[in-house]
Amino acid sequence: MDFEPAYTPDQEAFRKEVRSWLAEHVPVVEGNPDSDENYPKYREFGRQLGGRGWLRPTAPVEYGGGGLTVDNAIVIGEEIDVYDLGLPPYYDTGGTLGGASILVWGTDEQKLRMLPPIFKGEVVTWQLLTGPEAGSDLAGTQTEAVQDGDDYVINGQKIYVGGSHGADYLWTITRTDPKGKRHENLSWFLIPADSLGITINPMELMGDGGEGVGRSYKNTIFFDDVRVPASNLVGGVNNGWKVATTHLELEHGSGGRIGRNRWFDRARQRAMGLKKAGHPILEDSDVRDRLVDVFVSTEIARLFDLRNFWMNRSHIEMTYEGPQASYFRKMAHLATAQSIMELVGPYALTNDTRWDTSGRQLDAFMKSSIVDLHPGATADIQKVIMARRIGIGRQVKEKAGKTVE
Amino acid sequence: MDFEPAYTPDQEAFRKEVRSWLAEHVPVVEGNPDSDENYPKYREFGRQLGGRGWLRPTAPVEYGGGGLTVDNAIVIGEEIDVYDLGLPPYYDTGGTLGGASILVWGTDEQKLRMLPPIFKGEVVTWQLLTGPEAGSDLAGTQTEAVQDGDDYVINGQKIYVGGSHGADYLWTITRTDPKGKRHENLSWFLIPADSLGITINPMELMGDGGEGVGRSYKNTIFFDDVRVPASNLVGGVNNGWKVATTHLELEHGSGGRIGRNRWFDRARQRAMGLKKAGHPILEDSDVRDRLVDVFVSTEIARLFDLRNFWMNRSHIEMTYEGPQASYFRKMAHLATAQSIMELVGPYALTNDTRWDTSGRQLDAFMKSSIVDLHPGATADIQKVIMARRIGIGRQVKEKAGKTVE
Amino acid sequence: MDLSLTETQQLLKSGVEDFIARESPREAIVELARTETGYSADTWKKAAEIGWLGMAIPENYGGSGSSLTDLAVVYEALGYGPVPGPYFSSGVLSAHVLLALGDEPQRSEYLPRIASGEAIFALAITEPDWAWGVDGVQMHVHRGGNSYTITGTKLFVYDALTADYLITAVRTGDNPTDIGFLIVDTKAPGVSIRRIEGFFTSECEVTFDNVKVPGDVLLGGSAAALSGFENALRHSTPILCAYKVGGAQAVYDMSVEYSRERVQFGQLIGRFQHVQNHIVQLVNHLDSARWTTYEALWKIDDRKPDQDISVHLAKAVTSEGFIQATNYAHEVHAGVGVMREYGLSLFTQLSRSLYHSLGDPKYHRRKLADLVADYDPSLASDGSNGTGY
Amino acid sequence: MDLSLTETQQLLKSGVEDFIARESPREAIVELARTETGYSADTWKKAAEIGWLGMAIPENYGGSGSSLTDLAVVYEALGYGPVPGPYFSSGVLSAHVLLALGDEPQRSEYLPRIASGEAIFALAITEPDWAWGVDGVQMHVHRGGNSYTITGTKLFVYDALTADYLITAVRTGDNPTDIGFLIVDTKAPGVSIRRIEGFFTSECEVTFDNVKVPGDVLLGGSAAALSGFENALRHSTPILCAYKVGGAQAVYDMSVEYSRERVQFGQLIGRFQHVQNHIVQLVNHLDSARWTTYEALWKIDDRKPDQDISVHLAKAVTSEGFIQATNYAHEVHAGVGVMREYGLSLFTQLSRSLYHSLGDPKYHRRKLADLVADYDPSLASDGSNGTGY
Repeated sequence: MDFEPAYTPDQEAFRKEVRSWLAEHVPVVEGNPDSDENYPKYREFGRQLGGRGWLRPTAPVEYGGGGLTVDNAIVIGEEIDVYDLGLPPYYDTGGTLGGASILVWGTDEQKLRMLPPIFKGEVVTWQLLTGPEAGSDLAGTQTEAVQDGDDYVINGQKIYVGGSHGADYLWTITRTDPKGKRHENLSWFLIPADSLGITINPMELMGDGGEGVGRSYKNTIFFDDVRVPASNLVGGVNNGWKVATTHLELEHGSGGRIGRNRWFDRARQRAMGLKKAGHPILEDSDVRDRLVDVFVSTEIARLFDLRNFWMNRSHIEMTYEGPQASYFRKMAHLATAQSIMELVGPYALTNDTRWDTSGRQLDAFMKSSIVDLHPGATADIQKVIMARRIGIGRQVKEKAGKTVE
Repeated sequence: MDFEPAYTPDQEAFRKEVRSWLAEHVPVVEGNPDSDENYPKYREFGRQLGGRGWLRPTAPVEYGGGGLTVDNAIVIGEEIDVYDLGLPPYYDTGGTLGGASILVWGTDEQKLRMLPPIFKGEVVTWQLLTGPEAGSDLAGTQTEAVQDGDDYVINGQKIYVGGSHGADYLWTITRTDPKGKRHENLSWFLIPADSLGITINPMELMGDGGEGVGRSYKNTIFFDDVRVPASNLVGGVNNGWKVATTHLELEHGSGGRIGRNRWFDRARQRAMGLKKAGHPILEDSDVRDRLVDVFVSTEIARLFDLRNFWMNRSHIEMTYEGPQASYFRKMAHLATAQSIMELVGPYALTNDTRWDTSGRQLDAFMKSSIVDLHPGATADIQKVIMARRIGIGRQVKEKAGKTVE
Repeated sequence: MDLSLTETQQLLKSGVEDFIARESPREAIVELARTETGYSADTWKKAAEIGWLGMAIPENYGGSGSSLTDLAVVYEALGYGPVPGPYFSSGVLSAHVLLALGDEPQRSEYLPRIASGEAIFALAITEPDWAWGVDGVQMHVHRGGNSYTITGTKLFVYDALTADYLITAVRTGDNPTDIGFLIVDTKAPGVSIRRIEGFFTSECEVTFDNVKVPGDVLLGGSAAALSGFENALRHSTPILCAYKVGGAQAVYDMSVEYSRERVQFGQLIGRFQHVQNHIVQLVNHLDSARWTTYEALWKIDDRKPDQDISVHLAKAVTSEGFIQATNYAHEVHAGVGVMREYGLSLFTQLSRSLYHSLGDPKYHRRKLADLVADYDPSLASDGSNGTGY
Repeated sequence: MDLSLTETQQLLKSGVEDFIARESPREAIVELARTETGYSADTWKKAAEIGWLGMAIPENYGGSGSSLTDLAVVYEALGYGPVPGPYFSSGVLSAHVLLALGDEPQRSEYLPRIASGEAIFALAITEPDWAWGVDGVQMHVHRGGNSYTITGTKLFVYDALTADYLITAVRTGDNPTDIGFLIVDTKAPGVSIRRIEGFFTSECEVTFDNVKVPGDVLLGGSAAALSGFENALRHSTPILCAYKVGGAQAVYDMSVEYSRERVQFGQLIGRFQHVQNHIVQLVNHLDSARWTTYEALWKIDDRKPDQDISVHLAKAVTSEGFIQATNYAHEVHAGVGVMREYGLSLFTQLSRSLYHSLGDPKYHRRKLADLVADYDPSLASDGSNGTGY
């Protein structure tokens, strides 16, 4: 067994190149990275990464990726991780998941047309997975697309979409055969965000600021007779559920990651600054116990992700591992948030400029640990999928979705 | 609100009578109360209690009970509780639950014939609820009773029955209409244990001693063409499920109790005798934390039982409270067993004459906290019943079974 | 034994519930959370008129001297709202502290104004070196002529922004019992108060910059005073618990209701055992909070032994239970639960914000350990009841 | 990066599994639990012939000097049985202690006999004042002429009943580091050993009554020796973890299998989400135990930094996880699970019995706290990998 990536001299040389390039290009910002002031800097940094092919390092060059090996991609990931950033360095999960779906299910023409803008960081893409009537039950979507000549006309509503800085493309799953069998009546579309008939309204979620809408938010999107060219239908008519299984699988954690245990670091850093009745709280055995709680559960989450990363990259057949990592992380974060609240006291609950020293991380985590229980399939759904994949109460195990071409 | 029973001067006088009678009659034994040597002493004590009507204090005198008020019954319960005993002071849940069923569903003739021996402590009665094919699913029993003249002929098998000292009567639910609808094809029988065709074999369960069968055990009972008079069918032909709801309800905790928090006492007592590297472990804050875990969860269990006792005796309509108390206690005991194991260390795992000072209580609890997850409906089933009674996902709430005439 | 409310309490309960449904429905509460003060002064006035703010205050000081159980009936309903505002801080906590520590002129001056709702009080104990209780008080007071001078920061002070007076704990010397309480007018020069940003509800930062406080307003300052302060906490804590029980009840009702409405995969979600499990765990936390709280109320009202055991137990159980109740409710509701307008997140936020108020569960569990680890039931119980430990 | 076993390890694994299926099937293990010694001397001999008892011992002492991961492959399969016997006590723990602390003559005398299975060793550390580790050692040794004399009791000593020699920790002075280890022949006059009754598997009471031990068998007795002892524990603990991982895997397999067979209410029980939930939680505990253990093995085999962090993490996680795994399995199995002949309760008993072995989770979590609370990743990590904390 070997838990570390091994690097050749070439890769170590590549690491130096990446490191020095990043040192020059990573934006230096203060305060909330998602603020109106700071977001454009990260957006621009993303374009620069895309220009070098480092935004989607392993994607083929012809589609706008870097065409790099997995090992070099890991090097980039590790180096950007030093800055506490990921790829892309802003909210674009629609591009990550949608890009994977197009890569697996698109025609050559679609790949050449759709992927380069995404992979080069020229556009931001949102995924639209949840409808007011269909939350966990994606296949039960009420959004409809009806063919009309060379176009489809889409009507419906999606919620919990995107972030606070707009998008260039949207993708979603629509019902294209209202009378068809479940899972065989859906189609997958890439939709320009500026199409006529699209209305985007901010939604207020828990923890968004008191006055108006705060820091980062989600949106409700209405489709009123939105026309989309039929050439933007990916994966074939009424084959949308299969396309969805690709991004659902990735969203459920099957991609894995090589990560650090950030929440432990953050909790410890915050605790280091605090005293209780004159003594550093880190000397208190209760505080240390909670810190170990954080350490243990986030280390296990890290190991599950690492295992999934290895399985995914080694093309080992996965079953329950993706949703397991996702479920475990959701529950571990909920418990970790409480441990942090116990260990640093009320300081966990503030992003006040004077009293918070965590860069707003802890306060945001108190909310996100709850909000994140649901997106990408709820914790309950992850358990349901695990049970099917394990084969609990059934001889035939359900197979995982296809995540590579 | 008043969490204590209130006593009249008459009741306090009655308490004195009970207290002095008990001081004279409670057997003084050493070691395991269920041993072949000690059990007969408790059995005899039960007969003496029964002779005074104190074994089933509130049951009508004509049926062998004491005809006492609830308050006087509480007095008896409290006084016998001082000796860490209950009513009856040995294993006879078949009499407790079966007696209640007969009282609710029996004809006058049946009550006069069947109840006095039970309520006077003359006989020991076992309930037979579990078959090899039907554990939680009592209504799915495979045991059959076929009418033949004035008798029914019973065939089948029951498991996890009784204890280690035999019984005089058995009762069970049988299928009397193989083609009938679920819940409408069962009948309830009281069966003399010495009937021809009954075979009783001990079962070995977890934690029974290493050589042969240990301390107290359960049995497998086989019925081979066992003839039972039709007059022993209680509650009407094919009406057995309704009879069962009475004892199931009581078994599920709806009767409640006024109890003390014994496991806290036992854990603390054991811890008081121990040192760790020379220091009393009770001074260790980790040990105290675990002790508080035990205290908190067993206090809540006590309060749930107390609430149920009050609701039951005050004839307040109960819904989910019975199974809640049962579910909570099962899970609380499982957690409490682990807390005790953490707080007294390996000493929790021994009933060794030299190294155990808990009177075998802790070691037995390590096993019983697991074994008890299942009888009287599993923890899962208790949750299912709670959900129906609360009305989760349904407008019409399921009603609780009838526990009083 | 009778675990039900009296008929009068039942009437009180439905009266309070009707009032809240009329004056402060959930939609209005969602809107209040956006405002600067975070509560409705109008509702406050009406509540004062009905007499809620005087319930903890004896009749001779303009209150009604109600039992704790009566008080809890009101606060459970407020928690169900959850009606925001300095009700508890002023009408319960500060009232109890003034009653316990004030001399006759102080009581006569302030208690009637608390009862009438005219003056709002809050309690400022905790400081940047956060720890609950007087052990955490490090701010020294300086006596100068006929007044005291204080400089320093009190942190995480609930309801300070809306208070007219802060009962402020200060250190009068270096001995553990050298703790006094000053009544500080929030409009006095040198006092600045601001709400702290974050997931909090009403926690504030209070800064004192050479604030001069007239010399006759120091409460306590002795071991006996500290014991009075503890008594005030003993009587206030179960009321805060009742407020949380009300919150947990609301969260439970919302979850059961939603389980009967929301359809996914062609079924009411409440038919899925995963969802059932969340609600079962929720009601177990709710009922644990409820009955530990009720027993504490009863013990104090009926002057039973072992009050502190029950108070610490109730506080530890309700603080943890309220958080767990909201977590399970979020699992039931998924996305809808985090939409601000739906209202569930009001309770989520409250459960976190109040977690540390009057001491977090760890604090109360350690106190409990001190009381029960060496407990001898024969010393406290009367030997005839079944509630000995 | 490659988290799979090597081809050789795969072969080893299937070899061990075949052997156990043939020599020690579950039914036989259920029967063994009734016997006085609790294990099969016949299986022991065959295992020794294959070489399992020498895997932790270098070739020059008659072993095969295998990697820890190889060793873990064997012990995971033994835990799956769960094959009982002093395999771990003798072939791993005692072998590692002798290797770390023995001088050349001692190693040469004892290690080949351990490897051949001819001599069985066990480690006697803990005493009636129970605490894991050398801090708990209070039994003093008396030097007299050319021998040592010991009197006292060692308690909860795993496998003492079947051992030929006990490596016995004694106090040689009053300083914390004054700890030595005597090799005591269990047949020496004054040694009495009996198994302790209860839910234990192989825990024994060992009484020494003026036992004389020849003077050349004291291992260690210095700070350096203690560090060697710690190193022996560092190398042994992940093997015990692997044994528990095997046990948890067995319990998982039994539960999944049962979920596919047992029908209740007209359905396979595995179709009920409550049952699914138990198995999901079970596999989460299993995989947590597995991957923390594997990372610890890798770190030691590959001489990576932060070995102790991973060892303490693995031990805390596997001890707790094994207990939880059995609890969930019992919820899946209900009544059948507590029938002795079914075999599930073998694991239940083992999970409790081994909970305290080599330190309970609290012990390891506190050690972990000491290592991570003030951890500076720049000091330990090579700066290029992603596994810094």
